[in-house]
Amino acid sequence: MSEDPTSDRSLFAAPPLGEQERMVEAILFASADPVTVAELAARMPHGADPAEALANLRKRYEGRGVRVVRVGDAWAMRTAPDLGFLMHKETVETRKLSRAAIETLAIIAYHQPATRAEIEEIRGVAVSRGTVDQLLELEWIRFGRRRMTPGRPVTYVVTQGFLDHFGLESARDLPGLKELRAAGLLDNRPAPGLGALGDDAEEDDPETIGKQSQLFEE
Amino acid sequence: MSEDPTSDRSLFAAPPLGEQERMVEAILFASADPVTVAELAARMPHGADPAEALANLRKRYEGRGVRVVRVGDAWAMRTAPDLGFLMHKETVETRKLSRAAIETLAIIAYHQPATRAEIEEIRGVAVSRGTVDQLLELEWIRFGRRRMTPGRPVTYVVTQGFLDHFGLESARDLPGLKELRAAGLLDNRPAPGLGALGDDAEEDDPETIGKQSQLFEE
Amino acid sequence: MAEPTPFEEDSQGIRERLSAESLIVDVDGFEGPLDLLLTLSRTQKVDLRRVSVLQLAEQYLKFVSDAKVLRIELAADYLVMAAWLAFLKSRLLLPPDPLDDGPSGEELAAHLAFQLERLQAMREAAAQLMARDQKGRDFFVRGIPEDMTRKRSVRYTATLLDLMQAYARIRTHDEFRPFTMDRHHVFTLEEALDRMRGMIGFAGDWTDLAGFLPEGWTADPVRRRSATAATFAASLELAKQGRIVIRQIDTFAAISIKRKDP
Repeated sequence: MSEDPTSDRSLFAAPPLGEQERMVEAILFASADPVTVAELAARMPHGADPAEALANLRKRYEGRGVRVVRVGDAWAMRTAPDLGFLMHKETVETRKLSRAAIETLAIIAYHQPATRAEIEEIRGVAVSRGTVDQLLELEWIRFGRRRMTPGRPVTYVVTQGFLDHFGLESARDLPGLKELRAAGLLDNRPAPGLGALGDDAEEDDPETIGKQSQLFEE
Repeated sequence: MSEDPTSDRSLFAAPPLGEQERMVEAILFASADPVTVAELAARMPHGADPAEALANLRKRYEGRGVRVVRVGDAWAMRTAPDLGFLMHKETVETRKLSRAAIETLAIIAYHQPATRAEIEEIRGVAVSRGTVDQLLELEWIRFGRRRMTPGRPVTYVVTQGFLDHFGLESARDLPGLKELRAAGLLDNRPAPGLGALGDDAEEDDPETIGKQSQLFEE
Repeated sequence: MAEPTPFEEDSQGIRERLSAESLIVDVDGFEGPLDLLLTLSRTQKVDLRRVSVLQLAEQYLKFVSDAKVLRIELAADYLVMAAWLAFLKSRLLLPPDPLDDGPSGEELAAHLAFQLERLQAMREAAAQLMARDQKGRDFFVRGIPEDMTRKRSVRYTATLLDLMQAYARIRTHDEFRPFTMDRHHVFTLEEALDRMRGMIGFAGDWTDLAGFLPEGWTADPVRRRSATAATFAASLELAKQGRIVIRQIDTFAAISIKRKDP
């Protein structure tokens, strides 16, 4: 690898052709749009010959998994068409979870195991079936043990897939309210009358089921 | 060039190694984010050995304008750093980090998993609101396991995004890490006889030590 | 130049003021006592492990007392450190007390030197880190991540930050939230009005307002508070409408109402 394609030498002579080829390669790789020869020339050191470097680069990539292709009067690098079957996964469209879903998920994560009634109690609005279904389908939540209370409601808990996605080692590693506040995520003080729901009760410990159920039974 | 590396043949045998190398090349090339070996294996035909193909590919790109780099347990293609001067067009203006944020990042990287108290102990000042938040938002740090010490404090660790951004293969490759460790500067040394200056509680927690070495050995 | 001018005193005053201000700026520039100590230790120009902690303590104490003379507000942690260094200094200077099993002055000094060295090391590590080639500045990712097929599947994502913000939002109720949620704890003004309209017809004599509280709302203090407030507000509304009169005999005494006869 040539370490120094830089200024002082380029004042006097164009960089060697191999170096120019590297430059064209890097520019085509990183550009968001196809690049014309004129643009290449403008970006490369004075005296460079991008057309020749391009031709060499193109030859170098012949038969590789990536090719140098012409797009109109510009150039770009593309994966070889016969490998398109590998790219299916690249086209998944990512969408943000709806607010209802993320809130429901957050409540389950912090209060698991949580029943639908508890989620509704905390959010203050009904939880639609679709929201829970979506989270189940994403495999971020699953059914937990039934509650031993009248009606024996189903509970929800978060899954390993949830922990993986959010980069957590366990649900207990979720920051508590105090930490959320310290991180600047939480500016407002709890609404008055929420004393029972305030910091101390659930701080740091989604495990204290005793305290939690108390919270919901009030 | 083999024209058909697809399904029917792959039912019987893995594609030839050269073909596997093309596939890895195409997948890494097409993705802006690092791809793990497991993901490569999942996308390539059955029986393929992405690890070997990766090693060959990496060699092939040595000294080119684009390189195959390792990011934690994943791989990516990136332009050669010595050609950065050609890329004015692609340069992303990053928010300038405060000195506090940079130091906090370094402390987390070199001491991970690190608690807020440890960061404050090393810097000698409180970690301001927003500093940690900023690093979380950049996705350079994430929450690690809670410390099994009184208060069960949250810990922070660096992410794959951090490694990717700073071109590190793993957290072991942090500059000067070995020297700092040899000099004992990464030890959590308690203040003699004084609880006030140090948070000694977790000092001898075998779990902590285990985790830390695990982290650097991965 | 040597010629005295009538402004001499003034310019000296300005100089003093400037020097005082520059010190203020200096204090602001330090990120806490350790940072200040680290800066002071640099003037000794030796290996941090061999830094004279005694000398350092003296410099720090002098700095802090100078700062106080200049009436600079010093943060508490600077003063805490000053007190600790004064203690350390006494330990270093006095012969060790054989009866005291606390840490020796040398041990404390060694730890301080360690803290300074560690902070210095982290600063250097941070600088080395930031000096590395960085993504988006020195090396670059693929400019056109490829989209080769029309087959599209939707993947839902959310970040940990989204999750935590959502939870924080719910728990702080910092946005509009339907009131219905707390209805079993909150007795509304409308409910109180409805209730009282039906009852005031019977209140020909002074009746304690507490008597109008609905059943089941008197035991639990939270519920009683809400019901009392709503009932009182409703009584004000009814008084305004000219349907009742209100009376309170003394401060904090019970409030009574009576139907206003036409």
